[in-house]
Amino acid sequence: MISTGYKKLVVPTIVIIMAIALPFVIKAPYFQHIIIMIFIWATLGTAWNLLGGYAGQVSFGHAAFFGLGAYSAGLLIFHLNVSPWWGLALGPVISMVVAIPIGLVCFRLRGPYFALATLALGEIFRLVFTNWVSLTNGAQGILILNTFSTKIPYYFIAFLIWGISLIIVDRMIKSKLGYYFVSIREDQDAAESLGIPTTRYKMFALLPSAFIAGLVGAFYMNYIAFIDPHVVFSLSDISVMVILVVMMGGVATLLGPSIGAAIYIALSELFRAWLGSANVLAFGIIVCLVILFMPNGIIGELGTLKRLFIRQDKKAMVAGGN
Amino acid sequence: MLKVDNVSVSYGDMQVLWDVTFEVMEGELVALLGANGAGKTTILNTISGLLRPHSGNIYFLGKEITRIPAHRVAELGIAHVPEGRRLFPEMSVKENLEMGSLLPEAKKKRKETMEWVFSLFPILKEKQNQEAGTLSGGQQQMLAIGRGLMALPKLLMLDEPSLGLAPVLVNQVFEIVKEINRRGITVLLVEQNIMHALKMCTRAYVLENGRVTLHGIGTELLNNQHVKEAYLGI
Amino acid sequence: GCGGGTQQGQEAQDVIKIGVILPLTGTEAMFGTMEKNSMEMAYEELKAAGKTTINGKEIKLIFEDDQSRQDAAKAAAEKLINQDKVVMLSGGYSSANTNVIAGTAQSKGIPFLIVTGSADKITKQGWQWVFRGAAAPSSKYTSALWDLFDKQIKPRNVAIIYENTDFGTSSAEAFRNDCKARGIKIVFDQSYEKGAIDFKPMLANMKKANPDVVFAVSYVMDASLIVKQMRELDFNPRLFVGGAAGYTMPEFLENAGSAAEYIASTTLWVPSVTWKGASDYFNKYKEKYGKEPDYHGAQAYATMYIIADALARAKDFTPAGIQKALKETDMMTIMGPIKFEDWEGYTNQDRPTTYVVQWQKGKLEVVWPEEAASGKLVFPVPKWNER
Amino acid sequence: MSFLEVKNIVKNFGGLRAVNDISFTVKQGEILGLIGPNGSGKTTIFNLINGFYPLTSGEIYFQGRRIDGLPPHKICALGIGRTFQVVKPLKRMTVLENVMAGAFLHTTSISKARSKALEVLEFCGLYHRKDMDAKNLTIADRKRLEIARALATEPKLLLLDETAAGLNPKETEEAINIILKIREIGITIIIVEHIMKVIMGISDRILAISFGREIALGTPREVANHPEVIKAYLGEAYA
Amino acid sequence: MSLFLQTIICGILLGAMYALIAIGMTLIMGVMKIINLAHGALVMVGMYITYFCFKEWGIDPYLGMFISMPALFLIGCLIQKYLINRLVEVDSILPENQVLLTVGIMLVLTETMRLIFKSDYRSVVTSYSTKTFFLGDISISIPMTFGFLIAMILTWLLHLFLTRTDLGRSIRATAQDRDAAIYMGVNASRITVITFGIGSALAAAGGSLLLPLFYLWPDIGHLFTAKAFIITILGGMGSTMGAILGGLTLGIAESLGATYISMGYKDVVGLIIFLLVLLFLPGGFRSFTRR
Ligand SMILES: Nc1ncnc2c1ncn2[C@@H]1O[C@H](COP(=O)(O)OP(=O)(O)OP(=O)(O)O)[C@@H](O)[C@H]1O
Ligand SMILES: Nc1ncnc2c1ncn2[C@@H]1O[C@H](COP(=O)(O)OP(=O)(O)OP(=O)(O)O)[C@@H](O)[C@H]1O
Ligand SMILES: [Mg+2]
Ligand SMILES: [Mg+2]
Repeated sequence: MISTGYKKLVVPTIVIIMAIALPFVIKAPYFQHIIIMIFIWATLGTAWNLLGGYAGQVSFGHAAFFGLGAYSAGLLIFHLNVSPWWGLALGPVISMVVAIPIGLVCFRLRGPYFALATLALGEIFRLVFTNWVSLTNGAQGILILNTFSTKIPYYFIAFLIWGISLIIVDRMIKSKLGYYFVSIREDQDAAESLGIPTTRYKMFALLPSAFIAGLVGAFYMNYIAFIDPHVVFSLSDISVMVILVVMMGGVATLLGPSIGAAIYIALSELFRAWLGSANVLAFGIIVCLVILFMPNGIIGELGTLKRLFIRQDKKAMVAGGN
Repeated sequence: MLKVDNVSVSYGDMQVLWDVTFEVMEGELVALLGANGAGKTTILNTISGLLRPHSGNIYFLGKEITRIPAHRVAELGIAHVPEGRRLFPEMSVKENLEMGSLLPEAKKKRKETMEWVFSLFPILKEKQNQEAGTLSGGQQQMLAIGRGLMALPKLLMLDEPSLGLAPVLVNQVFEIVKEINRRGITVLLVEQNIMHALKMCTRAYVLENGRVTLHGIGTELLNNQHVKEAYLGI
Repeated sequence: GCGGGTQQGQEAQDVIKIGVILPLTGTEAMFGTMEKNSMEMAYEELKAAGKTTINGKEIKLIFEDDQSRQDAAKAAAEKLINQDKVVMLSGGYSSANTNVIAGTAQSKGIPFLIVTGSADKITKQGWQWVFRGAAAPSSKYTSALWDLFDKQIKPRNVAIIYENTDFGTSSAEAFRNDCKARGIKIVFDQSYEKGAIDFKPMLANMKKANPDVVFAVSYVMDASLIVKQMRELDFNPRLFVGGAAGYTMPEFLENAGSAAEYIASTTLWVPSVTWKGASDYFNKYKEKYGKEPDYHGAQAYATMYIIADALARAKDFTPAGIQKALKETDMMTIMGPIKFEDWEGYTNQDRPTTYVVQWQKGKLEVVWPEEAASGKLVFPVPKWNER
Repeated sequence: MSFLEVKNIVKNFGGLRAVNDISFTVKQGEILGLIGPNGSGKTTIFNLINGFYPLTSGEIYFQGRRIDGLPPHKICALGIGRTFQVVKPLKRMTVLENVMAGAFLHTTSISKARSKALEVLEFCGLYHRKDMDAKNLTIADRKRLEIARALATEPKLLLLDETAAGLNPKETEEAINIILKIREIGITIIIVEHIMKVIMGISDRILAISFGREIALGTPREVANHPEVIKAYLGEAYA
Repeated sequence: MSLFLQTIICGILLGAMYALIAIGMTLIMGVMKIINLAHGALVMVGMYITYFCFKEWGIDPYLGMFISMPALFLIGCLIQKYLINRLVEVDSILPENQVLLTVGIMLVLTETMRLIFKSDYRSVVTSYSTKTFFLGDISISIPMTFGFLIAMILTWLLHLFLTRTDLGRSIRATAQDRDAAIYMGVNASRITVITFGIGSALAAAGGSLLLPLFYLWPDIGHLFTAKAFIITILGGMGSTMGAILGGLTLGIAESLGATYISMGYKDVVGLIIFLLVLLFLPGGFRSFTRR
């Protein structure tokens, strides 16, 4: 028992030590920036994965939560002159609060209808934030000056947020919740008949997901230092891209979204720098290839870590059963 | 007419059929029996071309059909009423039947065949404009058989046609199968209702764990000790 | 922080690296491409004149695509500053991306010369490293128009329509405030989401309000649809003025066809302005790229000249040295005189020259200010059915 | 107070009246058989009891508590489990995990859910399949999985919808044994089945319906000899 | 009153334009259940082809349709055959990965067009582009009215095709149960290829008809995709007549919103109607026509 508990801690400890050392090894701020962007997308992907990958409720509107988080931070300074860092506390809460009615509405729908409803809601947020100028400053957006001139504080905050999101998701899927989420994904009627209150459990997946998305959104505001509705509520650049990130890395795997994020950011940066105006074309081709040849994402196809919690059970099972 | 020769099939790494060999003659009603998971459905799907054997050959009317695409098998005159019905749930009963008669010859006689099917299953006529997905289980089974008949096939393969039917219908379905056979359509029947199947068939094969272990005239097998013990529980 | 970049810049071998961030893909790519072409054209000219090598060091432009997205703009800025060790940044098309680049440049202490991004606030933050020369703050696009209104048109009431982007909203806001200051009644005031197929419900509503003058801020294709659909509705304000952007562009005329006639607009530049080199630039660009440029291209072209001028005067090629040289700029370009001054809360902002133009017989004529005019304003414009 | 009381329930699908004024009661510990021609409304009755469809009219009481109008998961939590005629395995989960999903109703501990699930799998004779992905099971095993999963929720009343369909006589024997074992541990059962050997052999009482209406209710012998049942359902062969 | 009538007329005609764009999608998404985020990009490619024919050879866009349609049919077939069909065979956790594939396709189509035609705005101006007639003081656009008629005709033809022909029925059957269709002798992969081809050709038709009224640049597809989605759901998945019903509803809702709320909020009005229909009329307007 002690030895397995000890072993369990080895890998995370190594990761944490490496992560702390990293910005002192990779000193170039540009690469630090890229790593921060990877953390941002990894966190957002992890959030989406909880709802979309595990619970099977594919949301095309996660930009709404991301954007709400970002605007919570932005509006604090814009209207109240309060440090946008408080957005890290406020943003997730607001996202979560807004997620409740969204969930109540959308969870009445299933499959593609759910996806389309979230898509519509995401767009409604973008339009309202664009047009409600007195509250949001409309399309002019909110501009702040970065708090820190070096990347290192941002790096650690992003790392922390990512870590928190992984821990939240990991804890959830390794508990009863995880089984319930996957049951709902696999067959909602069967789940209902097994006494699973599906709407409530979908909500249990949505709320943390919105929380994390709001958190990372608030961080985004602080880091990028400018937001407007068109960007943070974007359908194509946020809502769809986050699904792509998760699918590239591996749906319903703990680390898939993070791997997807690393690939997405690294590839799009490389392409942007090398390929000039053909960069988006190249990215599109890669997207097609990944989905065709790795339909369950990189981790999913590797098969080793596939549906992490399930495999672990099995190992434990064999040990316990014999 | 149909010859399955030393066929072996696997799902991934798991082999489920081992050198299965059997034959169906023109005009016969051959039953394929076996426990759950013995591989009966797998054989039918292999004949239909949905699965590829890794060894062995299948011949139909003297022609090798082992590796031709699935939709071409249907064109040669093999109709398959699959396990689990596999109807088109959002199409009406009538449209489902029409889907059964896509091939040119069947299409020519579509009207008459449909009348015939309706006379066999009057409930289908009544519900002809209802979506197939909202039929009850038994009604769906009738529709599936009806759809198979619409092709006016040379060989009709039925996978557990009595599954989920009320007793009155079970008898009726078997009567219909006999009737179909009497009209000159060769039938390959997979059935769990062993007593019934053995009584009506010309010959039968017993499949156990992916291998053919017994075959013979239906009524003879009915008296076979092994069959009695293993399947009839007598 | 910023120290690293500076030192690297000093010991740079024999090139002066300038980073230029423009949208080369995505929704704004059309303008980004035009601006890149114009800058390259200006560079060629400067090179031919031997002005791209200063003290043995050659100016090198590094273009980066911001994909019309601001996180990409941020990444591009980071890369240029930290990887490529540029000593100066330029570019910025949309206000959103310009904001992000400006913020990054300011916190890193790298001079940033804006090409187009026009949101007022960018140069209103007191940011010493951010310069806006060839581009005007969006609220100042209408300076000449107000002059014209005050002196000649004296409208009693106006209608405002604008796209709900940064540029549209801030232009409309400035215009609205100016109206209020003069007691002009605003009878209709609405924004729209760009990319609509049908503007008629809005236009029909506006027609009912019966304004003297319509002021519209639109991108090019919306602009042409709006005027065409005005004709379809037989809606006849006495004057229709666009707030720069769409209403002056060649594509506007091409698409709106005869409906463009008598449409007026404010603008920062037209090929027929009297500044030296303006028509040369226009003709040369058209010849080289087979397409007419508009004021965006001219901004980029002028910006390249401003950069070369500042570098030629810079004591050293450190960011600080360049910042100082930029601050002391006093030169003529095809966009008019350029000086970076602090005024009305702006920092390092050139005082723009604006014009009112009107489409007449398929050509853009400058109608205001009078000293630059190439034609006479037609006002009130004839009704659609009288043309 | 009866264990389950169904009072005058009606269900319309558009113009079709699938269940027409059915009433019956179930006593604790009994097995009630439900028979009727295909499409007579048996599955619909299950869907009404377990809350999948809202009633058009009527009332349903379970242990004295009115349950119509409650969502399916609440009804399950009250102690009514069911299987589906068209099986609904949780495909990308293993057999064990499928059953655990049911077992979690009464625990949040993974190890408790696991041991409960293993116990149920043993009981239903599915233990040897526990690590197989549910999507790879044969039909018969899927039906068994349906039962196991429902049992894992520890129901007081179990609704079995054609769980013996597609089984050969030998396997049917096994299925009967499982059902009887379920009854032995004190679970009340309503069973829908077309195989007479099963339904007649194990039911205490049988309710026969046709076109959504009751045509007979009584002991198996009474129902089997009821002329209307013979006409509508059994056919002359059974007479 | 006349403002109201003008708004309604505008809404109907706008709705017809939307319907034109959405007809292809009712086939691809409604019938085949492929959520195709590249739909707008296909419309866009169709428009570019029409534009090219006009610019190079002076072919009127209404005739250019007869070039863009076969061209898009071909492109659609290739996409289905070499991309989407390959996904059918793999087993993935979320069926939505097919959606992402279409995102990739959308990017590729858009950027390819950008490389060929640059990002410039293009438009085709014809003699009839802005022709109108007046009923009282209500203005009615002639090319839009024409588009309205074509939309009706195309929808009706598509409906007949799907319900009255074996090919049409095979398309629906394949969408509902691929293996079962194969049992019936349907060459399922060819059917899906043809279907996607027809859907793309219809998208091209919509694009060609819209071109004289509208304009064109590589990113225009996003706009169309969003509208087509809403319409397909409004009309009811799988219902061909739904394209018209959904298009008209959306058009009228947006126009009313633009007149009586604000042009900036017109899309919000459309989206809210969309949500309401999703929630309260799960089958879309098809629920009305069925019972
Ligand atoms: N898609 C599949 N993937 C993997 N294994 C499969 C698959 N389908 C069937 N099998 C396995 O192949 C074996 C034979 O199955 P098959 O369905 O042919 O049996 P059957 O005789 O038709 O049984 P039943 O009477 O239950 O219909 C079984 O062990 C089954 O688990
Ligand atoms: N969701 C639905 N919508 C419309 N009609 C339905 C629906 N579900 C069932 N029906 C109809 O209700 C009737 C009763 O169906 P039900 O499934 O309850 O029959 P059943 O008695 O279970 O039959 P079987 O023994 O064949 O399973 C049938 O006529 C069926 O067509
Ligand atoms: Mg089988
Ligand atoms: Mg039933």
